[in-house]
Amino acid sequence: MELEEKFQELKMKREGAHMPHVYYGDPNEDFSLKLIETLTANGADIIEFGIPFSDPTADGPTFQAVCERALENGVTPPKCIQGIRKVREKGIENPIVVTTYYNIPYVMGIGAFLNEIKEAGAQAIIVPNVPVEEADVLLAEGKKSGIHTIFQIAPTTTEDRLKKIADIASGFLYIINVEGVTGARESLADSTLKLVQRVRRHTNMPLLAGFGISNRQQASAVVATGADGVIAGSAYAKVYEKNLEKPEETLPEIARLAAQIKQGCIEGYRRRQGN
Amino acid sequence: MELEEKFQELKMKREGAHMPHVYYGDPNEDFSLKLIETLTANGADIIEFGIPFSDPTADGPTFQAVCERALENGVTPPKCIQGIRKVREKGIENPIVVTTYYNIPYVMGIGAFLNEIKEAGAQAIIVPNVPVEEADVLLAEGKKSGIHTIFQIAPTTTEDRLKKIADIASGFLYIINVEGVTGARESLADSTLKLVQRVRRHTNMPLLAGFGISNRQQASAVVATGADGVIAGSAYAKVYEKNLEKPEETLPEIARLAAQIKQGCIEGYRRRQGN
Amino acid sequence: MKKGKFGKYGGQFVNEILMPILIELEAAFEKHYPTSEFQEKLGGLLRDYAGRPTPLYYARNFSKLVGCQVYLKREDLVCGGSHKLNNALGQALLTKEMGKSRLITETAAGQHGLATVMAGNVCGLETEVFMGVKDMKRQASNVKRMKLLGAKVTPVDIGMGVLKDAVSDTLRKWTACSQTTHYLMGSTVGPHPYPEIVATFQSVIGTEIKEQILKKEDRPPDKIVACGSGGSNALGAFRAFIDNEDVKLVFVEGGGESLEADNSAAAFQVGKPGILHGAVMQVLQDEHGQIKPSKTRAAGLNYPGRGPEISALCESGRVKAYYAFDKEVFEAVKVMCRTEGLIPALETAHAISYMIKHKEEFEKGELVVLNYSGRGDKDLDAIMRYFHGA
Amino acid sequence: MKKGKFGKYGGQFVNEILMPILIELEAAFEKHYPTSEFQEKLGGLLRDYAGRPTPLYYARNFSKLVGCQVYLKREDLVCGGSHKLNNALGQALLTKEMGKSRLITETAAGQHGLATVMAGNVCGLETEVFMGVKDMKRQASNVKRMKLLGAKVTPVDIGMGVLKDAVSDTLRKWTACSQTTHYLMGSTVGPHPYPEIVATFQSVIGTEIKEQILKKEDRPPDKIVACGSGGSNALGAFRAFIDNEDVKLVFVEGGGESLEADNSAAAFQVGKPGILHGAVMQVLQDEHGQIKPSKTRAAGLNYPGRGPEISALCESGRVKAYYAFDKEVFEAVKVMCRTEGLIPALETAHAISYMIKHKEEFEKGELVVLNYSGRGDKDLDAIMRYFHGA
Ligand SMILES: Cc1ncc(COP(=O)(O)O)c(C=O)c1O
Ligand SMILES: Cc1ncc(COP(=O)(O)O)c(C=O)c1O
Repeated sequence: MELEEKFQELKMKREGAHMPHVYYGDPNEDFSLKLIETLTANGADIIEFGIPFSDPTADGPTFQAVCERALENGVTPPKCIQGIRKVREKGIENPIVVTTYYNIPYVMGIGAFLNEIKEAGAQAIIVPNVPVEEADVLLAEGKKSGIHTIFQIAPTTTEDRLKKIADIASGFLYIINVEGVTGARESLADSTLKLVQRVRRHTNMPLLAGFGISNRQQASAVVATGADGVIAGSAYAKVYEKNLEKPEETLPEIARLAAQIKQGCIEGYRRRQGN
Repeated sequence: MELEEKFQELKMKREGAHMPHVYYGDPNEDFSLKLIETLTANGADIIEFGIPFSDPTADGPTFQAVCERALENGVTPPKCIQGIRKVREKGIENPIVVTTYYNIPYVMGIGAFLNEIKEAGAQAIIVPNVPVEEADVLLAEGKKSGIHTIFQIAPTTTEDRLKKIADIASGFLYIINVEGVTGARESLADSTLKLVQRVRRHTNMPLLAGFGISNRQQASAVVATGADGVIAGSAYAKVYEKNLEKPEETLPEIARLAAQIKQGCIEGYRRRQGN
Repeated sequence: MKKGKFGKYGGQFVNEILMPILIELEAAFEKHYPTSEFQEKLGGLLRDYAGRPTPLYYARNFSKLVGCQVYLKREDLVCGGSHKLNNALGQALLTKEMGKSRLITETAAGQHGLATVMAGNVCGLETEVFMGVKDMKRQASNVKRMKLLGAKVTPVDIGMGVLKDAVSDTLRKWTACSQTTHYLMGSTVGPHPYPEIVATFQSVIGTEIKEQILKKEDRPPDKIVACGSGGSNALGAFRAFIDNEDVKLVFVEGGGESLEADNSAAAFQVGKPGILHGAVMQVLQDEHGQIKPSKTRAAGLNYPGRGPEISALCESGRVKAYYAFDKEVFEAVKVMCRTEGLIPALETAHAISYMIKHKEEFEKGELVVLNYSGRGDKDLDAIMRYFHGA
Repeated sequence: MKKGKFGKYGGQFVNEILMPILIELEAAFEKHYPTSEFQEKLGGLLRDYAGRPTPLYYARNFSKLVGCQVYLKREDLVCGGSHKLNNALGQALLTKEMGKSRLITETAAGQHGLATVMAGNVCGLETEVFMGVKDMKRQASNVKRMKLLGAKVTPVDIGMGVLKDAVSDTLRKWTACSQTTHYLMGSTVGPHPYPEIVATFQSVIGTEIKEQILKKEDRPPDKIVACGSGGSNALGAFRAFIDNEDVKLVFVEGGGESLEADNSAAAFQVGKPGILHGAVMQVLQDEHGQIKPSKTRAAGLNYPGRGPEISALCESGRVKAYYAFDKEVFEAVKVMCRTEGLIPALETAHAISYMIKHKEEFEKGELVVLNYSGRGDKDLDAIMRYFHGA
């Protein structure tokens, strides 16, 4: 399913989108597949499919540990791409957004990499260490292979840059809630809400807000102010990392958390519309 | 007894002089007195009576330890001067040459110090850290109080200086056998012999050679080349320091050593005169 | 060429959070650096606080040993013991101009961390230094120095607990405080404008060399040798001579134990172009682009990437890249100790080792400037352990 | 006044063995020092090896703290980390001129020992350094440095195993090898001509201060403050100003724990004139003239005697003598760390402490030059232990 379709569908259903972020291969590939299955079965609309990198500078301690474990277990980019295929083979049709750091596609060749993930079944890519200034190749090759390049917008982003980013973005925009790295946080700053409103003035593109979201209230609040959905990642990893020996045992808890966050997305959407 | 008398007497007896060097108060005053008694009873002609100093820079390890022990035991310059009196009270009439470092008389006042030792019974003073250049006060005050100032001559002494020293010296000259500090040595360098001959050209004053003399052979050799006697110090300390608990037990060994060194002085004198 | 690009190298591969901060930094640098006011302040601190100009010392005994004329550019005499302060003072002043109140940075050998605290204190800025736990052990004395000077030293225990990890973590921390805090990058690495800023502040080295060697020898040197990792001391020394092709430029990186397996830091030998910490660089990595840890006994060379500018210069052949193995490096330390009475930093000893290893090749009249980047006090224990055990 | 005498102080109170050597030394100094050849060699080494001139740094933050204008004369930037090399290079060159092949010396803080080995290596002379066993422990890192540089470091375990004992032993050893070996005296102590030679070689400090302060402030300083024991860094800084009575001169010695009992090194407070190590000096001693050991945490000030020249200058009132207690000294270290990013040597911190303690007395415009004699790297462990225990 294409991203546009998904957002259309959610609009019809009057729901905010929930995009969980999963780094593939932690603690093993099998679990990652089950995790994705559980998430989609419990309200995940889009899957952010992370390819682990050795130096994930935009990620907090939880995802750093995730990447480190996955790499130690021998996960490689080709195995990850294979993983996308497996998701599709399971019949999961939700849009897949690949996330990785730029050196991974750079080394394989940007075009080749995008073709491969497209072919495996992905719809878009997020490269957190590629700002608009460095995005020419990614955009050009993305266009060729039909992969959306997702850009991020941060509290520090100036009006100037906001406009530039909005101009070239496709798929959706990734709103970084806080100044910092990925990771679950207790409370969300007002600044997120202001940022969503600020971005909204420049674009009608769907806005997904991420960094620091770990519960229903946060999801609801963020969507209520105008975001079209939320991204939650470390929050899920924090659940299964407590039981790395048998992570499957944590899937019911993850299911409940996903359902709640999705519930927040729905509530928030309806609050925004005033009912 | 005055030094002149003693040298006259020895000349008559056709003997080289033996001057043992004792630092007073090691390991206690009583022993020092007994030591001096033993030495004079076994051929010592002149007593070099050392007043311990905290930083005896012309002394080797043996005498450094001697000074350290004596000071730790509470020996002071006034006690040492009292010690000279005690030697005289014992009826010992040999000339006494006081040795100390310059700070001791400097602090008491040079004149006062020399008067005191004179009064206690000493005939001369050796201050190893006062070269001719710094000897004006010592010489003047010595003259006033009737204390000979003894100067040293070393292998490094130039002809120029030799002459200067010979000119102002009185009592006798102290020939430093080796470049170095006090302390018993295995063998004596040829340089000593050469030095004695060199000095002889400048003066008829008695020459006592010291530093490194520890046995009869050395004493004999040094006197044979023209010295009028030898000084031995560390050699005796090395005997009694082996038994500091009961140093009196070493007195017989010291007696034997003193007698032998004196014997060397006698032999040397006669060898020099060719019979 | 685009600003911040050196051929295929360089760029600004950072998170959107940091982009506005980098743009602000670039603008501030371009605005303030050329002003006479800034130049005066910086010049004054370099002269009176850091001790510049550093001497160009003709090393008579060492020259005899290697068979040519070797001058040492004495960056070891810079306050703190290495070239690092040249850059730290510049950036600290810039931080003041930007109205920020804090400095953060990372450090491996501790030299840059030290320089940052010193510059911070002089300029009235708070300092926090991130340091890999392994490096904190290896360079314990510099940790003490930094703490004594009042820096907060924050251990980084992710990854291998070395410089690469500390840089990653500092970048992360920076995203959370970039409005009030300047990341004082310590070498010619990181996203634009850092490589340019650092090289500019360090180029005082080469400017001085140029003037000094002309005065002493009436001609430019035949060769300049510098050790390096990110490349800041090397570029500092090279930049004034890059246009003069007669001056050969030699860059010596950390060979580690051997070039095999993961026992080296020689990115020009066993690395390839890749993206790390905000820029395209020559970098140690596996076939899939996962960055590999580097290994060398010289903490200050223990980084898997070579900065963009030095990467480009080596690729074009303008700079020749060599390496020295740990063993050779320790021997080089000893040689410098004995010939010239100077204990070099292990990093600097890489350049010295190059001279010793290639001594058969030098011509008698050849004029070599060795950029003597730092003193070895920080490495004293490692050196003693190497030679005397325990 | 007689050569080598400073009022009642000075002289040549040594064994006859050494007198000819001292005469030879004096002659060699008088013959070679004034020649342009010697001046050129020495000037070259001071400039290119030692890193002179050292800066005169206006310490803005520290000035604010003490309420007047303080310039630091940065002898900490001299190669090796203190002023000691100024003298060591001069005497090493002189040794070459005299045709001798070896240097011996003693050291307490290790700074002078280090300077001697460095100078020795540069001039191709062997070096042996005598060091009290207690000092070897306290200044372990400098022992490592000296050994690494190739010096023979000989422990002295007589007496208290500190500097006084090491000087005594070096004098003894010297009597046995003075024909081939020069005793490179490290401070303005010992028999003539040493105090004169050392002060002359160190006077480069004050000559530079004079020029630098005129350039910066267009007038001489109101006051010069220096720490000291033998007095070499102080005299080095003072000499150029002694004739100008408007320049007040302050000498700060080691107060130790307290002035009572044997817990101090403050010879101007609790000593009196006496003869030690070849000269009449102000010296710690008991009523009978036995020299007393000194006590201070600053190894380089831990000597019972004040050199003849500084003794005379303090007696005449030209120089004012102060002291600082260990506790105050450690606090002064911290103040300098925090205000200016510099870790001073414990010795130097005595002068800093004087400034802090007397801050109420300074006038706002008062111009003070603090002779910043050395850096604190050698004292790092002691300082950390003081503030953080263990
Ligand atoms: C003395 C010294 N030299 C060289 C380096 C390497 O850094 P760069 O390549 O930036 O000069 C360091 C880094 O810490 C260093 O301390
Ligand atoms: C840094 C420093 N300052 C001062 C001194 C004291 O020596 P002087 O009185 O000769 O300057 C020393 C002696 O080691 C020292 O290392």
